[in-house]
Amino acid sequence: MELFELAIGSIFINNIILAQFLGICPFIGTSKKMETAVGMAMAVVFVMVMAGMITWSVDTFLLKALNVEYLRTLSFILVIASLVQFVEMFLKKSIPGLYAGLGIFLPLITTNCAVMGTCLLNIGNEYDFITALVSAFSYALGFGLALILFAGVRERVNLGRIPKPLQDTSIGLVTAGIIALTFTSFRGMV
Amino acid sequence: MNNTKLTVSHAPFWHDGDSLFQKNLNYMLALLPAAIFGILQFGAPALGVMALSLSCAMLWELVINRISKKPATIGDLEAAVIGLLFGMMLPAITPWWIIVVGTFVAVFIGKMIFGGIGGSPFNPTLIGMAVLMMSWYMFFDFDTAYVDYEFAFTALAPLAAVKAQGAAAADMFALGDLLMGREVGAIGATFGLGLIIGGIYLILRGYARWELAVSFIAGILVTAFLFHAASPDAYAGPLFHLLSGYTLLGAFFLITESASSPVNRIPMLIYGFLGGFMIILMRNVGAYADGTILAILLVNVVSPLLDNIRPNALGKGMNNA
Amino acid sequence: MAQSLAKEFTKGLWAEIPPFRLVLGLCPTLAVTKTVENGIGMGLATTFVLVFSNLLISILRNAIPPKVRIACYIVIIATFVTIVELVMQAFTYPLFLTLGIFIPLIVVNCIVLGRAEAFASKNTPVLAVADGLGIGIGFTLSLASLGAVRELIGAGTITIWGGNPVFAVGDWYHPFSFMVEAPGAFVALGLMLACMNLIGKK
Amino acid sequence: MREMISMIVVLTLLASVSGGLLAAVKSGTEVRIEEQILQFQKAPAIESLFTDVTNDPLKERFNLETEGGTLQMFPGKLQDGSKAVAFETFGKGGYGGDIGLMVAINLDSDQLVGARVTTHAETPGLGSRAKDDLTFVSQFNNKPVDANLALKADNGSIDAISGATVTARAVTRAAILAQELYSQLKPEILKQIQ
Amino acid sequence: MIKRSFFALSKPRLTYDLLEPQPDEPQTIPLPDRLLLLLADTIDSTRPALIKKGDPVKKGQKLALYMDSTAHTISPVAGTIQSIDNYSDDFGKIGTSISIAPDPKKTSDIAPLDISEELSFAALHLQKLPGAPPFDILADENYTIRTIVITGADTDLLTTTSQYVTTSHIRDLEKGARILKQITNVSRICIALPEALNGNAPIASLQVLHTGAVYPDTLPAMIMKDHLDMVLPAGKTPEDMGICFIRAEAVVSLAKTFETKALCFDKHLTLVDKTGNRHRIKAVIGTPLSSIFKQLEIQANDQDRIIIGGPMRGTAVFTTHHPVTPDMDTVVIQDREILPKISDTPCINCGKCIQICPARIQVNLLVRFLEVDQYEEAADKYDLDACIECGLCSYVCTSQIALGQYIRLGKHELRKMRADV
Repeated sequence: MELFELAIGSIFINNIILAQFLGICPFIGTSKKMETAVGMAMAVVFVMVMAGMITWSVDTFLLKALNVEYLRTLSFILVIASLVQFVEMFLKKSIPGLYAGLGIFLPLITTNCAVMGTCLLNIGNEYDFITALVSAFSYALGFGLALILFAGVRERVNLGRIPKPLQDTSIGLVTAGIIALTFTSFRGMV
Repeated sequence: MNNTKLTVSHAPFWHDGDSLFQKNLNYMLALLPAAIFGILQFGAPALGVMALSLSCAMLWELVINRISKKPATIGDLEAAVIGLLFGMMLPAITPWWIIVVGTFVAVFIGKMIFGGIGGSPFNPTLIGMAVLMMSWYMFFDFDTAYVDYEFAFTALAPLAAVKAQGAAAADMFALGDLLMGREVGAIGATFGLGLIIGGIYLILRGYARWELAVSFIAGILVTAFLFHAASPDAYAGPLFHLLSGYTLLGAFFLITESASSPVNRIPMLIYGFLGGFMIILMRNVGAYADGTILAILLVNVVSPLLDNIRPNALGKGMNNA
Repeated sequence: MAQSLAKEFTKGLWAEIPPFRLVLGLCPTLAVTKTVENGIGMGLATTFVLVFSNLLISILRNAIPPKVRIACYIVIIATFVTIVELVMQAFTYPLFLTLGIFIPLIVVNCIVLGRAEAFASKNTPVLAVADGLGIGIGFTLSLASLGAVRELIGAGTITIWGGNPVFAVGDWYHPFSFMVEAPGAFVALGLMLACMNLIGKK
Repeated sequence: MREMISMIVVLTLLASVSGGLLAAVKSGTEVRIEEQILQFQKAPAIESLFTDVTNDPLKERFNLETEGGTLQMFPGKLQDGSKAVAFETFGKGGYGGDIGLMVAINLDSDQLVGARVTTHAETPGLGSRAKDDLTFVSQFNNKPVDANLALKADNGSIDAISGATVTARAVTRAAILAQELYSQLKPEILKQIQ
Repeated sequence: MIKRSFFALSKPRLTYDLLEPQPDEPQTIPLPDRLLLLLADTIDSTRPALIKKGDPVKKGQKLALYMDSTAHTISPVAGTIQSIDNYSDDFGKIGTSISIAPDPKKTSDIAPLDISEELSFAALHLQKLPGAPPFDILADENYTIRTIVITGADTDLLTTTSQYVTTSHIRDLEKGARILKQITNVSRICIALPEALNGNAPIASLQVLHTGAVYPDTLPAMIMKDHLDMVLPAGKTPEDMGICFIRAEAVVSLAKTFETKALCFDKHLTLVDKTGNRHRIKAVIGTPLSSIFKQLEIQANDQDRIIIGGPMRGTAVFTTHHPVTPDMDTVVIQDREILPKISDTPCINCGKCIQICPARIQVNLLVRFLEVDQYEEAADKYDLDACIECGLCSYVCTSQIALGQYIRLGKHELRKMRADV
């Protein structure tokens, strides 16, 4: 039940983009077309869950064991960067179908602070492995949900007669702000 | 040979005579019963609030038109509808500056920066309301707003009472009283019967889609009934929810706003139901007493996705005989 | 030389000022601009990392094998980020607490890696430092100005340093607290971006 | 092959230099960081709990070893002469992570003096009310140590913060943990204070 | 014009006008002193022309600009060519108009013609008969026509030309259908007739498809869907699917031609004046509309609108001298006072177009793409090709957007883009 509450909280209430401001760059960058948004969302779910598991293990069995927690930032970013590389190579060789869909998004994920942020949050909260896994997965789902909803609205908005200075990123941010506003609906639900 | 200068344009050459002006005029007409009742109930301040709100909304739009060097668009009355609805959603005792700022947010952020009418994927009035409520929620507390009034009925805002004291508080309010506007609330949202009459008028005139209103009400009734059935002590009954707060205003005038709602029948039904469901969820589980405003804005966000559920066009995807 | 130095420095202050011109580094921009103070703190931390990582990468640019260059950059950047983290924890603890997770996340800020890859790896250390300093100060200015707008409207105060407002509008003002909430951050940045577009690129 | 070697050498060098540098910075700042945490996180909570103590709880602090690690104890001498102790526990499961709670307990009457939230990363406006709005934490005042400090929703005696149940629950978890620790450690605390 | 009804809960129904039980005889317009023929060919002064100003022409003579021209017209009278000019249609396509002065002295001057039941003959000489039989399509080897549908029901509102010709010439129609069968070797020939007209038109020899009374039931795509169990794929024409539509009047004039062994040129028309009165007239192909107006004492003023075809699918012409053409069934004159406004307001997503679109197109989204000139996306995602151009979306549009025009222009641009690739 607690895991369920954590999941609901992470997806809706503390949505990683709309409430925690993590992963804004890919959120703005890949939401102009629905297809890219869906691709990015899937890639993030995939990488975030794997990164969550691996960084948790690294932190627990390596950093904490050796008492070098101050190397956390350094080691996490290296783990995530190499994980993304590895996943890319693996998909290319083994599951070309999936690679065709996700391939172009994978390199973008290295600098997606949502992934790194989730890993740091998991460790900061001292979650156990299962909780960390659920947390990473639901943050990733929240990312995907926000991204896909935003892409749907943004496709529509961009077809309108937006005044020139507001076009593109500017109106995108305002739209995202209003979506963030609507997500406050979920406040207090768990 | 005489050369008559004829008008040349493209087919079709007929139009059913409908216009935005007509549509918005009818919206305002349909809002009148509830608005007039509000004035009668809450007195001159209510008239002042609505008048200021209506004129401010139109003025803001005119100012923005001027600044952006575009032709004035207030003639289509869209700004007037935004202003009127906005005024009707406020308590009768609202400081003037809230109305000035609120209509600005509604017209500027809610409408004009998206390219004016039809461009915004959200309901402009609700954006104004939601932003204001987030900033100045204390001014939207109906219990404190009417502290100087003497009413011949329970002078408590029904939804806030239920939120604070639990479902038992709902018994303080007779359903008939709620229907006839004998309750404390926003100027234009208390007179349930007037809103229903106005809403039915709009639906019959074809300016509001029955699919949206009906599914929204169904969403509220079904969800509230399920909660109530599961735990009658904890959750108020479905009719109480339907007749209190902004619900009826939402059902007929807010969720039916065309630019932010889907256009196909099945998505409309899902959309309305989802809106009703979210309202009850927010009231029964969430942090808010009413929730209508944010719930409708939330389904606005889902609307473009829902519009992907659509029938195949005639002959689509058939390339050979 | 002096001219190009000045050019590299000043471009970050206007022509390529992040995040308005280069739409990068949006996460910290949105997250930490509730007050001017937070904006300045975040900006200075980022500037520190930018300058030193640019310097070191520029010095080592010929020693780093191209194939592992990104990994090397990341190691260098992460090192400086951790130093900032520790130093802030030791000396400006309240600020460290409010900036929270966004201090370690400087490591994934696209601005830092972007400058390393696009500029520092191709230019002399002096130019690289000028570039880092310019972009960093530009970033700080942006965050501070966004922070000023949000704080002034949303709270009615201006807090430059140390947690105490240097300016307060007064009691008659009802803070428009939408601006300091999460949705307001997006809207404020979007509208400021539009203003910058309106003013033009020059 | 040469390239390969240079790649490995450069990366290893870089990583070890970085590691060494960080270790040096870490050891250089360690003491100061601890002081800062004390000053900014714990001091305000202790001061607001022990408003009228006759001693300096921060200076007289001592450490106790527990199963979960070292626990800092802040002893206080109350006006009425009774002794009290404050220490910080962490409640799991807030939105933004664990919530730190400074709990002060009167050693003579075995009653809670009070509790204050020290650290949190909760949503501003809702979860943060646990810290800023004292009505919630003041429910702990003068509760016996063996009282059920869970939320009413969890069959306890504490009212939740409306709209921030998760935060409230994390706070109660911290309080319950403090009760447990206190009952384990009371003899040792008394020994230390003597 | 049909206005919105007060109660508009469901979508509006536009019903076709039904032929009155005892229709008037058509009023014959006398031969004017100048006829105008339109030719889909452009004047090219570098090439040797076959015809020039001052040339005498015979009745029934085939006129083409150049030796290798495929486009031709047929002179309905004997006379002299007065002028050859450019004209442009509503998409800016350039054509040629030939003006002929009839010579009363040479009325018997008829071009020799060996009427035969060969398809090649029909394609060469019978395409300009009143009703414009599409023999070019029937003769085209790229199409395999399996079914011919004679349209006895009018495809647009206000007009009753096809219904009148059908009911008043039933024997000719049946005879024409037999000839058509022989010429084309197509075994299945049906006739589409409004169901309500059933009693007036007893046709024994043909399969009758009873069309509905609500617009756009008689459009080819709808007839195919409702009666031939065949959905017209988006972007295809009925001919692609082996179905050829032919006007009833074309079949009647075919019969007359074979009976009299001479081409006929009298075109039936329905003319709707500004007050909405219907005039049934008969005029020689090439007669300028101005002559008809003069005869009927109708005044066309500046800024009025003259529509060839019906109010939903017709085209507005820019001159009162536009001639009667073989495929012209209807002329509508709209007073400038009642012209509907077109506005530049964006779509407000009200969904009325979606409700009424017979092709189930998401017009609200389609128009957003068309407004920003994204024609390919419009076709790929929002079914630009599937539009049957009935015009109903524009008719109901609350924002008064010229949706029909956007869509036609979009299709036109898309065709150009696809042709370029």
